[in-house]
Amino acid sequence: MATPFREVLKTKGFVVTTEVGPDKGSNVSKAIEHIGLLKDKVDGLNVTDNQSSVMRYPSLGTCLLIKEHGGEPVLQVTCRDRNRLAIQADLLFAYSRGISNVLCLTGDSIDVGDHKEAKQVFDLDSVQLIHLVHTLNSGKDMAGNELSGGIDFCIGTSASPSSDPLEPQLIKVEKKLKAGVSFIQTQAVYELDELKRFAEFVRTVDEEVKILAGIVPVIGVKMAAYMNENVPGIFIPQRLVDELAEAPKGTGVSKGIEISARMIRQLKEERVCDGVHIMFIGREERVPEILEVAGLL
Amino acid sequence: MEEIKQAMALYKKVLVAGCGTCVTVCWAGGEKEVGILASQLRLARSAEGSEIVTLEAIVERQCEKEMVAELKDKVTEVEAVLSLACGSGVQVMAELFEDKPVFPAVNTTFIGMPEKEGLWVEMCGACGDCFLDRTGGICPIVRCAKGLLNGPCGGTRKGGKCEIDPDKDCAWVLVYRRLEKQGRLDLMRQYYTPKNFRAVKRPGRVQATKA
Amino acid sequence: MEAKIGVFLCNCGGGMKNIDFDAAGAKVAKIRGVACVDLISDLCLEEGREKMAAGIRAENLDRVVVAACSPEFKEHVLGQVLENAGLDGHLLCMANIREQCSWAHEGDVTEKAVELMNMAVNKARLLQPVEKQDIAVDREVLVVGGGFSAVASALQFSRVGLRSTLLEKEVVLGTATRELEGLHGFDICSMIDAVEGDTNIEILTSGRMTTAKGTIGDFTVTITKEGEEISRKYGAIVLATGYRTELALGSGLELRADEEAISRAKIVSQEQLFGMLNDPFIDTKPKTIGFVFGFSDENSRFPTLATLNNALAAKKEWDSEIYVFCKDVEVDSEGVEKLYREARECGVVFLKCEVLPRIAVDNGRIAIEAEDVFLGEDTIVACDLLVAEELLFPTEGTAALSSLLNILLDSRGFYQDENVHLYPVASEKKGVFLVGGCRGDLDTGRVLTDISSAVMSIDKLLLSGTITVEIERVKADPQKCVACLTCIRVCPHGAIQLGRVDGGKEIAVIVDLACDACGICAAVCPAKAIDFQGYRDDQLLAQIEAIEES
Amino acid sequence: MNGRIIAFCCEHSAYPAADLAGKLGLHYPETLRIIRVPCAGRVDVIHMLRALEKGASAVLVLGCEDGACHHITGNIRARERVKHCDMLLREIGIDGRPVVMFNLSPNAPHKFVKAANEITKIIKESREAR
Repeated sequence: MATPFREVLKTKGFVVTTEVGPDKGSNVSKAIEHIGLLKDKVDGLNVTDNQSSVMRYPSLGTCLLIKEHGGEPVLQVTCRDRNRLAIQADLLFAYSRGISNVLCLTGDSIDVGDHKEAKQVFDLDSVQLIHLVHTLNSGKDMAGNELSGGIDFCIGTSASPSSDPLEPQLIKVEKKLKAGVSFIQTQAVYELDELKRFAEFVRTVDEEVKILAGIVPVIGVKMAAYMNENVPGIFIPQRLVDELAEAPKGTGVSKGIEISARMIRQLKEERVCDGVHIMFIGREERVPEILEVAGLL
Repeated sequence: MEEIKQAMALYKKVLVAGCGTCVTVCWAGGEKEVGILASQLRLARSAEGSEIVTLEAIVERQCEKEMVAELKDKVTEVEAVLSLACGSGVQVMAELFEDKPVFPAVNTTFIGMPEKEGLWVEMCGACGDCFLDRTGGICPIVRCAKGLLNGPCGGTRKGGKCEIDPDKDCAWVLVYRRLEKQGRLDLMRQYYTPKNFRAVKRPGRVQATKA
Repeated sequence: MEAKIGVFLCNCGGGMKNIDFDAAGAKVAKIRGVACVDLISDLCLEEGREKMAAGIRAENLDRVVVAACSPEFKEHVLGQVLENAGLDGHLLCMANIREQCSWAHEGDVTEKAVELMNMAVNKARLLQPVEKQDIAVDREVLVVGGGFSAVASALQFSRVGLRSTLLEKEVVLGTATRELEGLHGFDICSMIDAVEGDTNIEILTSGRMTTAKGTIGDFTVTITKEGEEISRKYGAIVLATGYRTELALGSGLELRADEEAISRAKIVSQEQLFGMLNDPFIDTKPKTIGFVFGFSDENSRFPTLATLNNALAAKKEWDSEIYVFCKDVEVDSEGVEKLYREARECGVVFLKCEVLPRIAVDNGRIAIEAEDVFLGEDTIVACDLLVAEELLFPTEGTAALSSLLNILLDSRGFYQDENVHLYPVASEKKGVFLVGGCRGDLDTGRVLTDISSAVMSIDKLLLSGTITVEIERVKADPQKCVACLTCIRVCPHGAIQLGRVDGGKEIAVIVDLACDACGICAAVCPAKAIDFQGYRDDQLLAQIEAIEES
Repeated sequence: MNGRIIAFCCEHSAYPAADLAGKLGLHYPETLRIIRVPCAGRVDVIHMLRALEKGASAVLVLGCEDGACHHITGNIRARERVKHCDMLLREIGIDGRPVVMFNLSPNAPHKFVKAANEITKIIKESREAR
């Protein structure tokens, strides 16, 4: 049995989590394969919730698989697809089946996904969602009714330390912290200083909260350019782009892994944050390689 | 237009009815647009080798029964009505002339204001639970792509633009800048509980209490 | 009541042989509403026009169609014929059967001529008279600026008997101009003296325009002067707000940062060079001088003129060696060809280059390097002084004034001429004129031409104290107008305002005095509320319908 | 269709250019019918559509050159409207009856004739294609 994530956060010096991205379809064999590969190498496995507004196998279902296979799941919940009734019901179900970690997110806009004509929900926003989990934890639902059988989630949320302008983002982070979270997973960061400044800010509001730096390996110049151009809140500095450009053809992935591992080492050595959250979308099988190069295995 | 063309395919004589108020102002259903749509219909028909007779009319406010009633004679003459009014105008027309099919010719999209000549932007979602006092007069319900109440999402683009469209401003960055200018950023730091999205029970109905 | 239309055909004294006028006349006579058809062969002569007037009276016509040459030539004269015969001039419609029919095609075009007449008759049936009125105008002119163009304009206004106000933002007139006068060859001090002694000219210094309302003949302007608000009425406004220049350093013509500090003083403007030339105490006279100009696509002749004058003076005063690097020497102003020849004769060297020269510091001097297109090789000249190209910019208040007066700026930020070819000194707002540097003109000769044409136009407008205006030729129907503000936002002449007619609801009101009759408002109106007599929707459509009948 | 081409001509540019073409004896198709307007900006979509309804095989809108419009924005607005009209026609599947804008100056009779010839050619080609 895996150690509960809440315990890990309290006791472990440097926490490592990663992601399992569900497939489109009911065939879960690939997910199970990834779970088997990663569950003992990391402290928690996040499952995305219709990531980028693209419909997939549910986060809840994949979390159950993780639980069944002996891993520690982190349920991602966005506000895009479910109103307050559906979210509460899902959380009750999740907890009843042993899932006890939740990451509260706003969710991408419907417009970026594959069902562009769908009705957006956003009945709640991420701050309200955090409050909602606390309400459930206290044994009541949002309308104030008593629950039979309480719940007790370990709550996390996300943040974008590279946003421009940053100030409105920080105000939002402050609200999330005040609502009460145990950990923050950041958007992918590539500049150490940026993360340092962000961590400093977080510490002024909440000394306890654990900060997990987002790590997304960049595997080529094109991907870097695309991300800089199109993915909000991400900034890949030119020196990394140059480094990628110099890598011999065909070694982009290894180079990306090397850069990420180097970043992780630095974060750990300089104690910038309390851990990392590695997102290697579509290449989950190579996550162990990053951990190995970073000296985390 | 294809939709309108198909809807009109069964008829030989129709009334194209505009509205003289809001849709005139926003270039969607005034006398000018009525004339153009009618002409387009006739041309389309003649290109197919058939014919259609169009009557044209403008109602001062198509959401007012008394005003729409003035069209009675014209409506009697035709087989169907094509209305260029907003959704409520179309429904008043349909209610008043129950025996005639009434077709909408415009898709009513939002309550907005003109930013410059020919460009309108959505400003109000008619939610019935106004939030503007807390956001420096910028509505996050409709001007934020996600209608968030407690600050921007993580998708804000460089320079404070929206995740879904770099041409649109992030409403929360606008709120931030305005409140900062007014020295009222504490309003943004406050936590706002989930919104009452049922402040207006649909279908909406408002009874004036004054006089 | 159906209109009684008379059609007058003119065969241009036999100048339209490919039209059978008898046959055409017979066909036209059958068109609905045509009461009479007359063939007159000499409508451009007095006798012909008298016959036409007599015809109008005899048949008691109320609409007239003339099928003849292009309306561009005779429409206004023939309109007068109608007026003389007791009809409004707007009740005339012409069919252009000469330039656009007979002369444009070979072979018999009788049928086309008939069709054109049919179009004209169709339109004539719907014509309506337009009332005229004399509107009193203010005869004072506001001149904004205090430099050469402004002062010269005020003096000219005084000469034609118009009073003017000079509005200058600085404490005294001619602040910036004093440094330029030698270079430009005028004497601003004595001009200012003349202005100060002129009772027709009022001087308001330290003043700024804060609001401007109204239209041609009737502007109300508020001016803030030393904290005090003054409100004045003017018939016309002249903007003479000048220009400023910057050395065009950058995009190639620049020194490296480390060289910059020591050698920057060796790069000067034409104005600075002129100052040095007139400084009796100058310590070292530059042995070699390089001029660079003509690479920034400025439209002005001034750089050529200044270079020639300065080069000749430097030769004479200092006996310097002089090299001129330029794209083109523009000698098409008066006397410049002669200056150029003089310069060559006394040893000034001209090098024609297509691209901007590069400069660098060489042993404390400035080396100019460029490819001479005639020699086809790189030339390097080391100079003690470089007179660099200057870029032209509008003065700082230009944008603010343009938004006050609601006039456009061009891509460089200067005021936009209404039409570069036809009305260069008019802005697109009637009654607001532009002269001198603020529209990019720098050389004195051209500025004086600007001023004369502006003064002439304004004199013509204001001298009689009234302007004859067509009333309600373009008009918004108060019943149909929904006050959507579209026309107000699109009117290129700022001639439409929100107002009330007879105390009714707010609607678009077209100011007859300011309207230039373009019809853009009538086209954009979403309520089709704006009628433009002569080009009403139904009048245009009547012409179109004529092609169906044929 | 009666084969007529309706040409809305701005009185500051195209109309005098057409006059000049006649004066110089430059020939263009007889099917052209000129309607004089004070500015290309006066011509609205409905005028173009009605011309086609009345059987015209094409519509020309002729205005001043860019940056030289007597009424500043008239020619630009006219071009937008021509574009809009073209879109409306495509919506209802009408092609081969072009609505086209040209810009010319009053002293450009050759450009006027070229516009007239060009549109005639377009009509002819699309007729042959069908």
